[in-house]
Amino acid sequence: MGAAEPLIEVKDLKVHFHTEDGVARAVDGVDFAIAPERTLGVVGESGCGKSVTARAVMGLIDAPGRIVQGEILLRRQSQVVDISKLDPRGREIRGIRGNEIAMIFQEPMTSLNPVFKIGDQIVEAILLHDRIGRREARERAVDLLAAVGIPLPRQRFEQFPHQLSGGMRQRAMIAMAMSCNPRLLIADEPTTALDVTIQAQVMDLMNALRRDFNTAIMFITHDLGVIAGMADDVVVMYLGRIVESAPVREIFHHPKHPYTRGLMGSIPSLADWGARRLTAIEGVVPSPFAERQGCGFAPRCPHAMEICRTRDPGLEDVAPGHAAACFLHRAAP
Amino acid sequence: MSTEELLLDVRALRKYFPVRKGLLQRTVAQVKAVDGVDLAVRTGETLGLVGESGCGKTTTGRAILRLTEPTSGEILYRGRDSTGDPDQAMTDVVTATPEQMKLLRRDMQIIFQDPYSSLNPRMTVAEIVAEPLQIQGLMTRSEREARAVELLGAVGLSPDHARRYPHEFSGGQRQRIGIARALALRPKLVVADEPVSALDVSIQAQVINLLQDLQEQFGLTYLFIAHDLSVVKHISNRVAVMYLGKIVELAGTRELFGNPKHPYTEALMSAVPVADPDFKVERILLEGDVPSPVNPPSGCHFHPRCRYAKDICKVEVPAYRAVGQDHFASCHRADELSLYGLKSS
Amino acid sequence: MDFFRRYKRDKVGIVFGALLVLLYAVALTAHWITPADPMAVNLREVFSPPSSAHWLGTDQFGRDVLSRVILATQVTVRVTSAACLFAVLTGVPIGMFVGYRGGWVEAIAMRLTDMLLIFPIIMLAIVIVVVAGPTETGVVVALGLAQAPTFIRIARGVTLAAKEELYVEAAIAAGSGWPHILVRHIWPNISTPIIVQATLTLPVFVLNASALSYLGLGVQPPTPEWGQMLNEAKDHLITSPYLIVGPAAALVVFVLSANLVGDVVQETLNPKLKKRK
Amino acid sequence: MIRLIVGRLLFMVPAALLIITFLFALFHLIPGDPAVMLAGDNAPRSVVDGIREAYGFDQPLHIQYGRYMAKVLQGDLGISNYTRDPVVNSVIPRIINTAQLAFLSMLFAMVVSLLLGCVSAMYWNRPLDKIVTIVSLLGICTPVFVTGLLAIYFFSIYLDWLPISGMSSWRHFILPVITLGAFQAAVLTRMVRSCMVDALGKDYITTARAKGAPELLVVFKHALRNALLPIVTLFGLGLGHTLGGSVVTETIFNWPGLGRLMVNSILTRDLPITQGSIFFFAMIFILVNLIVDLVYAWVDPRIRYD
Repeated sequence: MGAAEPLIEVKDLKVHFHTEDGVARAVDGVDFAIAPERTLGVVGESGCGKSVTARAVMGLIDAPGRIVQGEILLRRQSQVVDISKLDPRGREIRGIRGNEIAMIFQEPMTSLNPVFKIGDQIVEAILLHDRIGRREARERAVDLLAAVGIPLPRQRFEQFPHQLSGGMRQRAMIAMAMSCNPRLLIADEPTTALDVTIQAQVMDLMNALRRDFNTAIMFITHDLGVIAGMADDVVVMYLGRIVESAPVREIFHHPKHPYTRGLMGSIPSLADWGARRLTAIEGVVPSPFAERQGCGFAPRCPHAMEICRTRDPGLEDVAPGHAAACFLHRAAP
Repeated sequence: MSTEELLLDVRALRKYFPVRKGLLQRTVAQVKAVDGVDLAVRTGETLGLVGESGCGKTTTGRAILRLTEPTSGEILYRGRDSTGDPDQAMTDVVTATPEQMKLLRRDMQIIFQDPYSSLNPRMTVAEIVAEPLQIQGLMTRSEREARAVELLGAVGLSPDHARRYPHEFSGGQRQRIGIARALALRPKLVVADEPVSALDVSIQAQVINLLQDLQEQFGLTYLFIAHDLSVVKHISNRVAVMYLGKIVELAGTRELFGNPKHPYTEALMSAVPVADPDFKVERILLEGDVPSPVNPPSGCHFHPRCRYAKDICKVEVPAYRAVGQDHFASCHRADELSLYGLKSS
Repeated sequence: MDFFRRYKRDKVGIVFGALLVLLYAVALTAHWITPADPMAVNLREVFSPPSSAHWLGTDQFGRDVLSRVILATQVTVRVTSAACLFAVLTGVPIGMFVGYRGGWVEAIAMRLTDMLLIFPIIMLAIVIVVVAGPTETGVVVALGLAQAPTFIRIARGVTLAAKEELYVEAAIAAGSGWPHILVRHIWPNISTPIIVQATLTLPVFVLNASALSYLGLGVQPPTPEWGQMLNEAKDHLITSPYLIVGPAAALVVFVLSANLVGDVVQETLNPKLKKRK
Repeated sequence: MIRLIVGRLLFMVPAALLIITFLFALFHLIPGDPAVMLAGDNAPRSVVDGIREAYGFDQPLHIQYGRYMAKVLQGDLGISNYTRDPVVNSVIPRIINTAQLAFLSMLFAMVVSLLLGCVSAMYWNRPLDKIVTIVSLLGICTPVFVTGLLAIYFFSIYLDWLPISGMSSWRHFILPVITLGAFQAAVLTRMVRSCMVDALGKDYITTARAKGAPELLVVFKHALRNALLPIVTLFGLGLGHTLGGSVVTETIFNWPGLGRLMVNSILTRDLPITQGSIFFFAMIFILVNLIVDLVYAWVDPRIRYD
């Protein structure tokens, strides 16, 4: 995908949750790579494993979850680190978190610590990674608040999260995430909790930051519209696996996997004038505890064939830079 | 528009929530959730009511069904009068006696947003669906059960689901159960309060299609409340846009989206992300946040965020008036502005 | 029945549940299983240390301590069950009414309840004993009333939450009146938290009942009660320390079992809590 | 913030009036002639009549109430049936003794529970956490009078290290303080742990970890600072319960405090002393509650800055 030297490369990642009810295969064999300065959109419905994948890249998988297989390779100038092998509480991963890879979350209401001032939370993020004085860090924090479009940054610095609106809090979160110039920003549904006019503001801001900071972004969302407006490349996830991956234009204009097509047919679009009927995907998402047999989408797929129920299609190229996990697009096996 | 086709005529509806404090529960402020809404719903149509969180759209829906007591205004419903005759006269829901109200409720039902809290976890699906009939004292027990099974079929569930409990169902299936319950009394008007926004994308489409099918099958009229402009555009015949407790614009769907007359509508449309990387719209970014409904701005509530605002907008409340064929808006400059709409292809 | 199936998954719950059942069985059959008459004074056999004849020894009146501990189990079970029932029967209706009524009635009632809740149970109980008198009935009334605010709070909370449920709203939208809603939707919701709270409060009742008796404000001699037995044993601590073993062990085991069973019942009825524990 | 303080202080007035009303009601709630109760069972007829006159027990209720209220507001809670001293004189010194015991115990309980609770939450579901959980469970299941008796037997009788009763030197403090404090520590450890586990599950903790904050900073800055909000309330309640527990502890160790005074007065039917101790206990609880509310408001920026 894109440039030759990816910034981060995830190989055959599996994250399982061992619970009383069984083993939930939240992420069940995922491969993707993000090149520097590119934005990868990860799209899928709830429970598809997109957020867990993001947390795995941050090294933030907590019990009862566990990375059971795979590699998460972060490429630096001279060496490559496998994040999946680091101690999740250790020094090395802490040097990466917030510094090389930063993250913002869905709920701006609960992601900021309610008892500390906005500014102090950003200063903390800076001082954790940069050996600079407190005063200098303060100045940088104020600059960051201004950079993310928060009016009166010096006053906002002194305020507590509850004194800011949802959109402002998400801006503050972004300022905090950008504070150490990360090479990769993971955005986990950052606009989902926001109203549509505020969502537009935040998307606009993120697009601007992407240009100014040259940061690669892993943008997770369930909203195809947001993906279309943000991403360079797109992966579509279903039941813990990637079912399709391609550059953004390619995937929207030539979707190959029946699930991707189903998703696109499911959403009404403002651009659409005909009173067409939505092409809903039948059935429900299967339980993540169930043992997988063949293609995970086969039970809901209108094109499912015999082979789909018995064999796993695996993600294979269907066009240059465009891969799909579907037997429909293969020469007869 | 001729009055015969009106099913519901809401006039100057207001709902203020008092903010109380202290032991004596003194009222210290008013949240003006709904602040003078005029809305007419025609028989057989789907009227979309769209707006951002806190604009009062849900309260409007709940006040129409008197799930919350309106502070003032009229809600005229064409239906039975107190004697139960299908009279042509309009009954005011707001002043209806409890007996009248109980009869009116047979005609007006609601579908909720949250498919989890809307079903009592301790009742079977059949009990849930038949509960409105039981409350209204209609039919015998076995007839009610038969009706429940029939309704489950109509919403795409199977009869053997009837004896199960809600927790055995997924969000989409639960929403179907809620829809079946709403239809149990064979209502004419259904207020659908964000019926798909808690659901996954692929399930949303199932429920939207189902709602459309049921409308045809049962001759329903929908007041469809949502924050998602695309969904509203898809399902509605006419659309009303709400901002800070007031309707700022109302028109037929094509007219509203193709030829908006209120700057807020324009901004809202341009903010919606479209699932097409080549679909370029002129982005009109609204500045700032929605002001508090406790203390709304003077004049036109929208003026602090409006890029077309002039001095008059700060002082004078714009009238909600006809600005075109079956097109209403409350903007001082509605006639002079040429706003950006979606081109119809 | 689902309850027992899930309860059985918890080993701690099984062991201490069995222990609690055993203690209740002892309480119910106390009159038949005491090895000696717990009231029989025998001045020739005072302060005899534990022996095969008197497993836990005899007290200052030569009474068999084991028999008294067994009878005290019955007294404790009787007193605490009655007090618990008393608290539920006074607290729950008030809480439900206040929660359903709302407005200033609720505001004032909850202010009063909050005020009572800042006083420790034992204090409220002592004050009520001043009025009700230091008798078994007095203890029941005192502990029941002192614990009632807790149940008022919970019943009101659940009623308020149930009022907000959308399925209640759906019932209103269908034309339902309050009787239907109370019976059909609110009552079923209230029973579980009340059962949970009652099980969780049981050990508190036991501790406070014995504390009152220890202070001499509860069950009066010669009726045996663990706290009261310990109070008497204290005077002979230097010469006959074994006197405290029986009542102390019985008390601690009872409270421990009740506590653990309460925890497991709560988790079983409310599985979400398990994850946090 | 100042409005809050004033508001809470004003709240004490109706609370105090309510308590005085209750004390007045005691005269008529307790079976028997209130004048005899005040005078004591063996008082001569003339004394009883004098009291009946002074309190107006032969007058209508509202006049009795008015007189009693006036007396209490002037600081007159009556005189003891036995010592014939004004109640206030015998109660005030006892308050100080009780306060010493309660505050030292609470201090002990606070330190222990904060430490154990945090550590336990940090090592959630691991062996250390399980040990702490079991020990604290045993602690809350062992009433103060059992711990107290065991401690007296072991430390005072068997080892002969510490005095059994009284409060004449610092060595007298050790057993009562630890007996009372240990029970509270056990109760509070469980609660602190659950508050901390709660706080550690919040989104802002993930944010802190995502910043690259080390675990100690996450636990002791981000989580503890938030958990402190419920913990302040718990400690306030804990202080109340410690005062309640002091009644029993004082009886065990013959501590000359308010609790023992109250219990003895009930046992000896010395009503004025009972009323006096109830009154002062109640005022202490309300005061403690007030302080807790203020500390809470001070700790929570959402209250402080609104």
